[in-house]
Amino acid sequence: MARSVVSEIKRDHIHRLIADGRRVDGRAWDQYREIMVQTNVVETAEGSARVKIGNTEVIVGLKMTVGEPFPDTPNRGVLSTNAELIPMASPSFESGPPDENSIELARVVDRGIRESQMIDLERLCVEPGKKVWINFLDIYVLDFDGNLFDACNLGAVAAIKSATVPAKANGLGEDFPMPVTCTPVAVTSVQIENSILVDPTLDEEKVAAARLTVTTDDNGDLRAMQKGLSGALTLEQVRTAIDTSRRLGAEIRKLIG
Amino acid sequence: MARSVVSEIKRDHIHRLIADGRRVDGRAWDQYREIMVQTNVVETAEGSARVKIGNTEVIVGLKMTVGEPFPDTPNRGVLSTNAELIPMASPSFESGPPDENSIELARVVDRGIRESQMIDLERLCVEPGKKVWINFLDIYVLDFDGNLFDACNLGAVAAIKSATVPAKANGLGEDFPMPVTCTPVAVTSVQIENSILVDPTLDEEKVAAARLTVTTDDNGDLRAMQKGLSGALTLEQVRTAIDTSRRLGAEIRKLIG
Amino acid sequence: MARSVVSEIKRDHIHRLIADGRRVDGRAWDQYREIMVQTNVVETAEGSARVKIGNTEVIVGLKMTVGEPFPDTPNRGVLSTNAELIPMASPSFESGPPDENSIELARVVDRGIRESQMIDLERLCVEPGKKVWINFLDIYVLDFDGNLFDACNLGAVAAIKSATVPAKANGLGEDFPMPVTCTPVAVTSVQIENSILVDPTLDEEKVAAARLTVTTDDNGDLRAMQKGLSGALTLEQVRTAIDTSRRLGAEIRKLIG
Amino acid sequence: MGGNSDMKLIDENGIRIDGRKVDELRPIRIEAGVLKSADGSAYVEIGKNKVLAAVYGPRECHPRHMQNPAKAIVQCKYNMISFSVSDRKRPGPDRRSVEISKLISEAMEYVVFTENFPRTSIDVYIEVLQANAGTRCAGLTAASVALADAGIPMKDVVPAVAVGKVNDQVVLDLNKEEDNFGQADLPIAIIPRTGEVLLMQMDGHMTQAEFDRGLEMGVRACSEIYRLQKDALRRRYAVVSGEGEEETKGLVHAMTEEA
Amino acid sequence: MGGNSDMKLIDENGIRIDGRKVDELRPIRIEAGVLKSADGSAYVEIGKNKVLAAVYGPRECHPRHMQNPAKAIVQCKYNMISFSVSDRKRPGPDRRSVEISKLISEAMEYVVFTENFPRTSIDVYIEVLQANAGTRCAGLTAASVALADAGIPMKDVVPAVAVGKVNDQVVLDLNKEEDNFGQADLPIAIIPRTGEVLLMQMDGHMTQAEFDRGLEMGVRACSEIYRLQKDALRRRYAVVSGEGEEETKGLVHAMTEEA
Amino acid sequence: MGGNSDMKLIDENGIRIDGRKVDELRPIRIEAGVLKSADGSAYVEIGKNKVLAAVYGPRECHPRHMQNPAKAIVQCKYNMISFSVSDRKRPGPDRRSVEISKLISEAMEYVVFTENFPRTSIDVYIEVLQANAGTRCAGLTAASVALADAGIPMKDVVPAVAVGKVNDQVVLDLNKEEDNFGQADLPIAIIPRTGEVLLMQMDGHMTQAEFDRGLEMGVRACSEIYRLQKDALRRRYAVVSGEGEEETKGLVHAMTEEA
Repeated sequence: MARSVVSEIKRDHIHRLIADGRRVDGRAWDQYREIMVQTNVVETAEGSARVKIGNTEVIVGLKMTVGEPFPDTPNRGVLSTNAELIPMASPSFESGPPDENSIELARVVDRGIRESQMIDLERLCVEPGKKVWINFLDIYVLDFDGNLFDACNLGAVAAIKSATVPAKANGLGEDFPMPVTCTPVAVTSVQIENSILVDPTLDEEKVAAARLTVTTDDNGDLRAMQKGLSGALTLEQVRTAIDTSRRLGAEIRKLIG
Repeated sequence: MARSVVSEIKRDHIHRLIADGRRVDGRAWDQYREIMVQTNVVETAEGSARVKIGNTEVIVGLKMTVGEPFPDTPNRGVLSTNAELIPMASPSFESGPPDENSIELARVVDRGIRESQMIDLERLCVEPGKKVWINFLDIYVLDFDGNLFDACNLGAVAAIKSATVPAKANGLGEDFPMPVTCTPVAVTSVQIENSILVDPTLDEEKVAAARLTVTTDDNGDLRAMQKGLSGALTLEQVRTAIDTSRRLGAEIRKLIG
Repeated sequence: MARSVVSEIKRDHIHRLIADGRRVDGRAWDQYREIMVQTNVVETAEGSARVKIGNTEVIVGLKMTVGEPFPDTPNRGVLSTNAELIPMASPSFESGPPDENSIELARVVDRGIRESQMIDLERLCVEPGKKVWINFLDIYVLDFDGNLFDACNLGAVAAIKSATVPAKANGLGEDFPMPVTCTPVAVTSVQIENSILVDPTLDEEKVAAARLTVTTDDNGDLRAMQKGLSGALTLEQVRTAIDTSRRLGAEIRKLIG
Repeated sequence: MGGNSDMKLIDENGIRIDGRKVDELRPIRIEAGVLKSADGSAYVEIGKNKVLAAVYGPRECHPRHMQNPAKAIVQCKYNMISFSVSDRKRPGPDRRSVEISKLISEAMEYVVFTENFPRTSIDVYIEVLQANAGTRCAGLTAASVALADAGIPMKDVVPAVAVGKVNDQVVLDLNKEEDNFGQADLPIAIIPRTGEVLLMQMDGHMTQAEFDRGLEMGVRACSEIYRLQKDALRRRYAVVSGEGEEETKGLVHAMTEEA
Repeated sequence: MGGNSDMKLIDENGIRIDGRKVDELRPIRIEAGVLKSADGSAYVEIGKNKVLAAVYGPRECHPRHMQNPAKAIVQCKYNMISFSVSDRKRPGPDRRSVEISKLISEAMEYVVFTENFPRTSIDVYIEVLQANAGTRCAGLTAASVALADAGIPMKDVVPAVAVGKVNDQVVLDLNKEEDNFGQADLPIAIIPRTGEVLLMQMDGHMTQAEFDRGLEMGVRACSEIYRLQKDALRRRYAVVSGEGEEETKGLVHAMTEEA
Repeated sequence: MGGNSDMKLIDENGIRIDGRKVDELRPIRIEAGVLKSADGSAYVEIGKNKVLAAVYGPRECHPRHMQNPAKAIVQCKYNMISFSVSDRKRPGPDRRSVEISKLISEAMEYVVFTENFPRTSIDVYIEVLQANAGTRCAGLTAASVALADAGIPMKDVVPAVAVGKVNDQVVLDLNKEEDNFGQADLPIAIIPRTGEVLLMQMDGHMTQAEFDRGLEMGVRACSEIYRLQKDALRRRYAVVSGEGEEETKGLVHAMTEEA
C-alpha cells in the first residue's frame, strides 16, 4: 500500500507543511479524523459493522459455524481473520489471493483481538475436543484513504460486539450475545520528518518513513504492536506513539461502548 | 473464444455473403451441419460419446462413484459437469485451469441436463443422506470449428444415455442402465447483420454480434437459455431463434434416440 | 537446470579439454568428487542428513506420522518424496511450486528407494487397512554445482538409514530404528563429445548432450534408470554408464554403510 | 430451481409470501456516487439485496496483451462478499461468479462507447454485500449507474430484473424463497430506448406462452427501474452542482453521443 | 511395479494373459492427420491404449522469455483425460505427467531440426483417451507421426515401446495387469536409423543380463512400430495428394534435411 | 502466547528451564560465507535454532514492473523448511512467513545503500533448518551478516532478539517452551550505532513498565549479538584474505559509506 508512488510535488508539499507544524487537512499531530460506526448492516452475518475513518471505509462481517477445535486447544472456540483489499477500494489494489499487505493487516487485527482475549473463547466451546464455535471474521476494504489498521480493527471489534451466537439454528439451545471481555483498540501513528502523526491519510502514509500500530486494552495495557515501513524510530518516538495510542484508544473505546 | 481476431477481409466476405442471403459453406439460415455421434468410445468410462458437428469435435465421458449427497438433497445423486478447452483443439486455447469460456460452456450444458431432469437423480440414491451416486461428466473439446454449446450438450446427453451404473463393482447389486427421463437438446443461433443463423462455424462466431442458445425438452418446452456476446437481440430475433431451436432440437433428438 | 545458458567461451573450453581427454577440475572420466555425509543434523526430523558432493550441497529430512494406507496396499507404510530447488541454492532457481526439474528429481530419487524396497514398508504397518506410518521425505537443495540426482539420492538414503520411528510419541510402544533392507545408490554420467563422464559439475551439465542416472542395489542389480537431456546415447555408451554406476555405487555404499 | 415443489408461495388472492402481487417489484433504492476513491460508484438495494458497484477508468489496460487498439475493453467483476449469504462463501471467484462477470462484461461493453477510448480498460467492480435472489440483475443495474456516475459516455443506462415461474404462475422479481423453490428463473436486461435484450438467461421449465408472458412482464419492470436509475443520477448531479433539476453530466454526455 | 507377486501372468507354454508371446506386440493402429484445427495430428491405438497427438507450430513462442534466438523450442504436453483410467483423474497436470512431458519434450527436441526455426515454439499436445499401460510410449509414437504430418523437418520418425519383466521373464510391451503386478518396466525410444537411445527409464529389478535382453527386444520392436508409423504417413499423403505410393511430404523433407 | 498459564517456567532463584538467567541469551554461533553459489551467506545458531541466509545481487529485478529507477529493492524471503518444526510444515509460504518476509524486507531496505544500485534487486533468502522460537530474529541477524558477506554497502549490521514475559517476569530471548506458554513476545531489531528501532512487534500482555524494561533488555542484548556478527565477518575476511585481524571488506565499505 504505502509503497505506491506519490508525485514529487505532493510529497514536497506535505513535507513543507509538516516542517511548518501543519497537516494537509489542518489536523493537529495527535488529532484523529471523524469516525462513523454502524453495526448490524448485513443480516446474513452473525455480526457486522461498517466503519468510516475520514474517507477510509471498511465493512466487516462475522460468520459462525460449529466445527472441531484445534487439537491443542480442545475447549476453546476458533477465530480466523481474513482481510480483502478489493480493487473497488483503490486503483492500487488488485484482484487475487491476499498479498503481503492484506496478510499483515489481517494478522495485526487478529493479534489485537486474540491477545487481548476480547472474545471469551472458552465460552464458545460446545463439547470439549469435539464441537466448538468457529468464528470467521472477514474484513473488506471498500474505500481506501489511509490507516487501514485502525479502521479494520475498529470494524472487527464493532462487528464482534454486535454479534449474536446462532445457537438455535444449530440446535444448541437459545441464541446468546457473543461473550466479550474487553475492547481492544488499535491506534496508528507515522513518522514523517521526525514528527509523530496519528491516523495518517493515504498521502501521509505514502511519504511516511515508519509506522507504528499500538493496540491497547481497557486498562491501557499493551496487547499488540506492529512497526512497519522501511524506516527507523527512536526510542523516544516509540514512546510518543504509545502514549498517543493509549490516550486516543480510550476515547475511541467510548464510541463503540 | 468468440473474442479472437478474424481478418478484416474474411469479416467483410462473411458480411457481404450474408447481406446476399448466403453463408460461406452454402447452408441456409436454419440449416445444421452434418452430425456424427459415436457412443461407448472409452471403456474406462461408465458412458462416453464422441460427437462431430461439421469439423467441431468433442469427447465426453461420464464416471460414476459412490459418495455423500449434498446436505440439502439427501435423497438425490450428484451431477458435476466440467469442460476442458484443451490447446489441442485450437490455437486460441491455452493450458491451465478452466477460464471463463469453459466455465460458461460447462454451466450451460449442466443447466440443460439438470433443469430438464434428464437424469432421474432420485433413482441414483443408494442410502438417503449417506450414499448416492456421484456423476462426473467431463467434456473435452478436441477440434474447434464453432458452436461448442451444441456439440458439448449433444456429447453429454449421448454419454449419459449410453451409461451403465457400475453397481456390481461397488458391491451394490447388479449393474443397471442410467435412469434417463428425457433428451434435452441445445440449439444455438447467432445474429449477424440482423439475420439469425443456426449452428455457426468458428468464422461466423467471430463476426457475430450476439448468440442465443436454447435448450428444449421432448415436449419442446424451454429448459435453459443463454444469451452471449456483446450485442443485443430484438424480441423478434429471440422468438426466431427459439422457434428454430425447438424445430431442429426435435430432429437432433431423433438422431440419438 | 541444464537448460540455462553457459557462455560460449566456457563451453568451448570444456569441449576442447574433453577432446584432449581432460576435465576442468582435473578428474578422470570415472572419478567422483569428494563426498561429505553428516546425519542427524536436524533434531525435529525423525531422520536427517546433509550431503556435499564437491560444492553441491543438500539437506534431507524424514518426518513420520501415523495415517491411513492407500486402499490398494492396506498393509504397507506410505512414502512421499518431495524436492525443493530453493532460490538460495542457485541464481537459476526460482521461488514457487515444484517445476518440472524438481518433480523429475524427486521422482527419480523416489523410484530408487521404492523399487529397491529399501524401506521395509510392511514393517511400517500398524493396523492393516487403518493405520500405517506415513514417511515424508523432503529434500532441499542448498548449494547447486551439478549432479543433484546423486546428491539427493545419497542424502535421502542417509536420512532414512539414520531415522528412528517415533512410536512412543504416537502411543505405539517403544521407538525402533527405521527398518531398512538395502542401500540403493544412484550414479549419474553425462555424455559430452561422445565421452561418458561421471558426476558432472554444473558447467559440465550445461554442455552435456545426454545424461544417464543408474541406481543399483547391494547386489549391483538395476533398480532405477533415467535418461535425460535432449541428446541420444549409443547402446555402448549406455553400457559404459551402467558399468561405472555399478562400480562407483559399491564404493559410495561403503561410505554410508 | 427446486422444480415442481408443493410449497405454497402464492395464496388464493394472488399474494406472494412477502405481500407482493405477481407483477410487483420489491422496494428499490438507488444512490449514485457513494465512494471517494472510485471514478464512479453506485449503491443499490432491491428488497434485501445490497449491492455496491465501482468504476475505474478509462485507464491503462492490464495485462497489456488484452489491449484493443481500436477500443476500450470493459471488464466487470461480480463478487459476493463472504458474509453476504447464509453459509459463509470462501473469498475469491467461484464458477458462478466467473460466468456472471462474463455476461455482465459483455452487456456493458455493448452500451459503452468503447471506440472513444482505444487501448484502455474500463473496470467495473460489483460487490454483493447482502444477497437475496436477483443479485446479478441488481449488480448490472448498479454497474450501469456507476458507469454514468464516472462520466463514461453510454448509449443508455441499463436496467435488469429477473422474472420466473412459481406455483405455475409467472411472477416478477423472485425473492430468495421463490428462487429456491420456484420452477423457473429468467433474468433479463433491456436497453430501454430500443427495447432490445442485452442479457438473457433461463433455467427451469417454461412453455413458450409462459416465456412470452414473462418477457413482457420483465420489459415493463425494466422501465420502472430505469426511471429510478435516472432519478438517482439526477440527485447525484444536483448534489455535485448544487442545483436540483438537471440530468447528470455523465448521462447528458451519453445522450449527445447517441444522437 | 508390484514386485515379487505370485500372480501367474505367463503360462507354461509361454503365453501371456492376453494370448501374446513374450516378444509380441499388442495390435497397433496408427493414423495421421485426424484433426482439422491442428497443423499436424495422429491417432494411435496400441492394445487398449487410445492416444491423440496434435502439433501446432512453428509459431510465436510464449512466454517470450523462453524464446531461443538460435532455434525453436519443442514443448510437449502429455495428459490423461479424466475418464481414461479406472478412477477418475482430476483434470490438470499431476507430477507423473509433468515428468513424462519433460522427457518427451527432450526426446522430440533432438529429432526436430530446431535450428531451422529460431525464436519459435513447436507445441505438441498428447491426450490419452483410454489408458492400458505404455501410454508414454504410445504418446511419443503418436507425437512423432503428428510432427511429420505437420511437415516439420526431422532427423527421423521415432518409435517407442516398453519392455519389462514379468514372472521372472523379460517380456515386450506390458499391458495393464503386467504393469501392475510385474517386476520391472523399461520404456525406451529409439532413433531407427542410428539405433541410438532417445528415451530410457527403468524401475523395478533387473540384472544386467535381463536388461541386455530387454533392450535388444525393445530395439527390435521399435523397428516394427517404425514401419507402421511410415505406413500411416504414406496413407495420409496418398489421401492428401490423391496418389497411393509416396512418402509423405513432411517425411521426405525431413530425410532431405538429414542427408 | 498461551496467556495466563500456571506452568512454572522460572524457579525461585530466577533460573529458567534451560538454566539461563532472565536476562541471558542462549548460546550463539555465527558464521559468514558458508555457501558457494550465493554472493553472500551466513549460518546462525541461537540455542536450538539453525538458520541459513543467502544473498544474491544486486542483480536484474524480476518482475520488471517492481524495478525502482532510483534505487535497489530488497526482497527477503523467510522460509521454514518442512522438517524444521515438530509437525511437518507443507512446503511453500504460509501467512506467517509472508508477514515475516515483509517485515525483514522493510528493515533491510533501510540499512542497505539502495540508491547505489538503481533498478536492481537485492534478494535475501532465509531458510530455517531447525526452529526453537526466535527464528525471525535469528533470520534477520543472519540476513544482515550475509549482506555484509556479499560486500553490499550498508549503514550498519543489524542484530535482532526477542524479549518477552514469562511467569510475570520480563525475560530475554524466549525459547520454545517460554514462547508457547509465556505471556508476551516482543521481537526487536536495533541499529547499533544510532540505537534506533528497525523492527518491532509485540503480542500478549505488557504494562508500560514491563515494555520499557523489556525494550532496554533487548537493546543491550543486541549489542552483544552485534559483536558476534562482526567477529564472524572478521573471521570470514581473515580466511578470504589469509590474514587474521581485519574488518571484512564488505563491512569496511559500509562504514566508509556511512561516514
